[in-house]
Amino acid sequence: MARVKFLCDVERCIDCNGCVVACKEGNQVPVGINRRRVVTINEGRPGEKSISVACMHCADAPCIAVCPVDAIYQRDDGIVLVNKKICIGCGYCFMACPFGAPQFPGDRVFGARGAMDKCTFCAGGPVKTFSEEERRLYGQNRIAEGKVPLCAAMCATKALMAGDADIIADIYRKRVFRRGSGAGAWGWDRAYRGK
Amino acid sequence: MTRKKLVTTNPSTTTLSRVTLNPRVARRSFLKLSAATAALTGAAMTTRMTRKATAAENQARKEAYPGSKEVRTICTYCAVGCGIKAQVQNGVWVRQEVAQDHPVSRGGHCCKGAGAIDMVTSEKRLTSPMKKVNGRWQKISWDQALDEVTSKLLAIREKDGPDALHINGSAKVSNELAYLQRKLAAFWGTNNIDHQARI
Amino acid sequence: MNLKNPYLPLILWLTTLLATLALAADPLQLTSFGAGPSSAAFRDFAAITTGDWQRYGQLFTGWQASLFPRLFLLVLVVPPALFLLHFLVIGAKEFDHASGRVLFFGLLVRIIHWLAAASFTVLAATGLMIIFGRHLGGGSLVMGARSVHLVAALVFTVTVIPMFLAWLRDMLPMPWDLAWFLVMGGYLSRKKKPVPAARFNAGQKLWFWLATVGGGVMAWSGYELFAFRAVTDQLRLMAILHNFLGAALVAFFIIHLYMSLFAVRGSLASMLNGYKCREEVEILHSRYRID
Amino acid sequence: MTNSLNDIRHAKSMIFIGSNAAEAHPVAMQHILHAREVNNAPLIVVDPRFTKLAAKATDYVRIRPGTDAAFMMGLINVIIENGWQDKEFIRTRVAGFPEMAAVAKQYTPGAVEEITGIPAAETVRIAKLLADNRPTSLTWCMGGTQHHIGSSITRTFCILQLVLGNMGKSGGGTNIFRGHDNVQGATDMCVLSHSLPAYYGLKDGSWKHWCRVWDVDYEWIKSRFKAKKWMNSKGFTLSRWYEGVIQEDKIEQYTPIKALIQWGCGANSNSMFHKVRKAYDKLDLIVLIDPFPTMLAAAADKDNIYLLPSASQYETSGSVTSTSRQIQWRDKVVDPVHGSRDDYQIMEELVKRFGFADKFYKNIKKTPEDITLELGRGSLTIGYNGQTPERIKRQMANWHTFDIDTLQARGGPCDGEYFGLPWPCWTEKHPGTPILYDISKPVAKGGLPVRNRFGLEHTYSMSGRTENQLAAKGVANPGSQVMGGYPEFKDVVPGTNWKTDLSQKTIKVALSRGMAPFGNARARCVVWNFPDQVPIHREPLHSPRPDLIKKYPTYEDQPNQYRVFTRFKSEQNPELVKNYPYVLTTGRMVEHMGAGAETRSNKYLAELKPDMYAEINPRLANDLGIRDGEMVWIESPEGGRIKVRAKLTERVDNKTIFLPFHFAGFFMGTSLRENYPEGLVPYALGEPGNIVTNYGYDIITQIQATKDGLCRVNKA
Repeated sequence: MARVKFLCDVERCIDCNGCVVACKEGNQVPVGINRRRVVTINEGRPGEKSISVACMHCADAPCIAVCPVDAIYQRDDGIVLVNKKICIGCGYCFMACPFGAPQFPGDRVFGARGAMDKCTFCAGGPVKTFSEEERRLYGQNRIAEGKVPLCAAMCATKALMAGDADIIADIYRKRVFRRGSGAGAWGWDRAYRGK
Repeated sequence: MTRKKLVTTNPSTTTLSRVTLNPRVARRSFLKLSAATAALTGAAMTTRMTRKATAAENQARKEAYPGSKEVRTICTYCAVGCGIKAQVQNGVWVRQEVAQDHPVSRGGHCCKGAGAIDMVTSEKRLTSPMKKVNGRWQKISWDQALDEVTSKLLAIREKDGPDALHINGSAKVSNELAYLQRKLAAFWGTNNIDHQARI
Repeated sequence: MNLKNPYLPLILWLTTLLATLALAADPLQLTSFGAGPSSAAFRDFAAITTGDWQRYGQLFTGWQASLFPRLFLLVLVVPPALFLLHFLVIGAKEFDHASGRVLFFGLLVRIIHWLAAASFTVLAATGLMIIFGRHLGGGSLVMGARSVHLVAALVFTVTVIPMFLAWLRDMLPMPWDLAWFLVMGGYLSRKKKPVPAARFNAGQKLWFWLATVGGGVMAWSGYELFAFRAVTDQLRLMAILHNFLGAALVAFFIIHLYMSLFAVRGSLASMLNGYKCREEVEILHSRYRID
Repeated sequence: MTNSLNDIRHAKSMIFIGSNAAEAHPVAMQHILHAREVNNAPLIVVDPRFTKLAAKATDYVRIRPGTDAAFMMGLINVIIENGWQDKEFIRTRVAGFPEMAAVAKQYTPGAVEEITGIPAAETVRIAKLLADNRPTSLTWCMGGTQHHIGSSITRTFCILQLVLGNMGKSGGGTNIFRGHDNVQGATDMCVLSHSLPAYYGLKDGSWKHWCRVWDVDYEWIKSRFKAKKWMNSKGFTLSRWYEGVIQEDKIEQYTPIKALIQWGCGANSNSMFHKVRKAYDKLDLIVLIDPFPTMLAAAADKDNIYLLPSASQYETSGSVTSTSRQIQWRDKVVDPVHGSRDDYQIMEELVKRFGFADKFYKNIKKTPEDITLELGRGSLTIGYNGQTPERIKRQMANWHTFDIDTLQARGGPCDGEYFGLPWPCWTEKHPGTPILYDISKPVAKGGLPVRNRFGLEHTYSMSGRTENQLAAKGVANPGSQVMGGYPEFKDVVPGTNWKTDLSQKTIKVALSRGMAPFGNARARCVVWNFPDQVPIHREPLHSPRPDLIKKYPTYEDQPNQYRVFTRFKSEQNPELVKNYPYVLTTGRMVEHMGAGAETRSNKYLAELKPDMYAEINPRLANDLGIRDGEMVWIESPEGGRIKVRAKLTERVDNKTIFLPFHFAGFFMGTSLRENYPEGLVPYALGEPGNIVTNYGYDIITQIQATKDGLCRVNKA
């Protein structure tokens, strides 16, 4: 079965942070938790490039492998989700993640970490779909509505794409061909490795 | 090692009805998703795919926010004029939806527009007319505020003439209100009116 | 209150073997980026987001995914099994209580010992709960264990310092410790033949150093993991350190338990009332000068 | 914009000068990057600062602030020298070309290098790039306008496009990206002190026209003014209204300003904001109408201020005009929240109490649709009459039927219409004009010639040459009954012309003849009623190059510019640079908007950019002993000083300091946190960059010169 992927086109990302706020506002993510963020290198110099990073929903996701309580799981369509009721906030997934995706609210006693929060691909979580609880714990469940994640949908320059891996790979390939130069999509070799 | 875990996905959650990780639900939504994705990119197939997705969307939207309606409006930040689809349930703006078929923005937003809903939900909005009394802000009623303001303005007009008033109008209101602002100055009897286009 | 460690080389060897296996089996292999102008930037992005993932992230992932749980399982299963064998074949050492009593542990030392022991037990138990959390279903139970682990760590860190100071002098390595190792502390025979040891034998010394210095390292790495402020690569190394050291500590903890509860009769009592029987001291701590 | 954002998709090259679209207009970038990728169009960015847009450019040119006119004239000169100009376009549709060329000749690449700092070879290379890749889309923003020669600079942009023949062409045009969401519409409605709505001006005829539209007696309106003189004279502007209060420069009005209504306008976007604050304290009455307590609420210290909470624009409806001249309907999402009232309600309450509600609302029963109709009825100059509320709303409901490349609806209820019915939209059947001055299409289908506004012929004082101002023979829109230039339509209904005929018969007759109501003329390179007939470079008022002031001096002082004495020559002091050695320029960041009252009150945006900063080149910082993140004092010649964090970056060169202007809540080192109403302090506070922006105003428009001031920097 086909799977979903994220793709961020480095030549198009303009560091406008639209994806970041789209995610936060749409899922009511608390301040301090960054499910998605934009990273810029060579700021203010020729060669300045930006990229929007969140959970890539890897094939063979390292976070799933290291989770000591099996709180993280992967759906058939490749979306990696965390069960916040099982997660113990140990932080191992963050250390395993090649993209720095897992986030932890410091809202427990002594400021200890609470359950992990990360990009859900706007697919909610393992509670009743569209329920108030789902919205509170995980945010929107747009996938169940047949919609793409907010970040990609609201990307100003269409740098960030989300959805069926084949389709977005196709679009990116066309762009690269038109430019006459380019490269593989950032993070894909690490996140998906041809899967 | 992850394959193994896929199978051992937490059993307690799969028993719930209508759960996202139910593979059946996931698969059904996936087909719709791929259509919506292509629409976002402005590729050649855009319009065709969008229409398909829109039909499916309308069906699904009812489920997420039952009884909600969609209002099409325009972002209030810059002059690009990005489209916004506002989802309104029982008179409350519950969600900012993506106007991916808007011909200029194609659903795109910068960080300001992506949080446009905050303009209405913000905790920092003024909630009542206020005036400053002895250096402190004091809440007053609308009637009191308007009465005091207008009588003071009329007194100034009487004493110093209409040009003793300056109006700084706005580039952030509708054409209609901007027009009324200019008209107000004309009816008041002054040309001392200007707005952000000057700076 | 004695210690034997024929299993140490075995554990080390197994560790290395498992680590090698885990890495070899790890599918998260390093792959190179494609060529082109964008790709030149890719490595820089990666460095900013997650540090040197290929070096430390991959290592951590591989070990955490397969090595550590197995290692801890090994630690929990193998030593007790061997001890069971030892208990059945050689049996416990018993000493003549009629030979008289020697005050071996002062009151303060005993209080400190038991505080440390209690907090350490909680640490080990909650630590193991986290490691094997999946079998407990995760959630609030294991999350609670994490909180208890934190509190116990604070108690342990406080008590381990006076313990270290109190026993430091007697725990310094001596030449005869080597001889003690050669005869395996005399535990492999039923004969009561004096073994070369003063107040503490070489095994006990090992345990002491591991528990105090190792405990300190555990506290430090644990704090880093709790604070979560260090760069990701450092966190990864801390987690690896915490796990390996944790496994070693648990292993020694089990040995310590066996020795004090089963292998040497009266050992537990001696830590409660402070007295050992004279014969035991003469045999197992032959170089200890009884005043 | 003469074209539209989507039309940039057809550009073969793009030049952005004084525009940072990646931060100020991020969504426009999808069309810009499309042109770059698909057309392989060079993206040239000319800016003093290596902006985020420059990061996406193919060619970046660093320019000294305020010297854009010199660079443009240099490009024009190179183009003409090499014969790259569009000769046919110039022959048929441009006026005053030889006079302009004679001036441009002085701007050799060498002279341009001396003024702008751009290497001579670079000027030649960019000129060649533009000549080889036509059409070029040219974009500017406030970086082009906020200078004392802003009006000249923008004219050089237009002339460049005329010379290259890029006007009236898809993929070409002068595309000013405008700032606020409805600044185009508010400008069209002339919330401006020098004109009545739709650029009718302030002459008697204009007043009479609008009185007819309003259906009020002209004499009554006249009686509202102190004297007729004040009716026809330009009022104070936003940039200098406070001088009407503090009178540091002499004012030309019978009374100082005593009261201020600040309605939907941030406070700290004025240059020399510390002087504006002085005015707040001297006013008898301040009425602030805004959804958020702006800097005005915090900066006004006296008991003379009222805050009226207006609803946001999502809680009311109306039409808005985007930068592409597209009129969209912004529908009401929810009722006004938090006890606020929408602007129409507030207006009605005010007008009622002022006692002229019956006259004011004579034609207006249904808000806002009747207002749309009334303003459309009167705004004939710019063709706002075809955009009825029904048509706009129908487009909103069917926006998916518009093609992304042409912006024309394909089928559906809006078939053939252009998105937003871009003005001029002459009739209720007209599809809108997507590209201004495009004569490849019939006028009724969205084509448009150049307006005949300045007579039929003119004798240039510069050369003594007389030139016909109408377009040449054979040049007109397809289907035009006159194939060539023709004057504007008048006396179709006797005594009126196309812009005063409220029956709109004149317009319909013109369209039926395939012609534009306003004639078919030439675009002027020489504006004989401006101080500089052909735009030239003049050194910024506060120039870092005293050696150039003599060669390129500023204008004479203006005793009565918008009712206030405005210094030019007397302000240009060559010694100033000794004490204020660094150039100060300001700009936007993507996370905040304007004066920032809205965005700094948004927790997510405040989280992204919580701090005010000054961008300083690491080389300069090292010379001054300033380290990254340290606090510095920035001081202006006018006595403004701000304490901000130093951000070391190579975005700016080592002679320039850059400040974002969105912050407020601090004032010259002290926090005004306590002055906000309780609980309404924005999440992000900072020093307003505009406290240190310098004196200086455009000679024509009085726009403030915030981009090329001087300052000094000290470690705090």
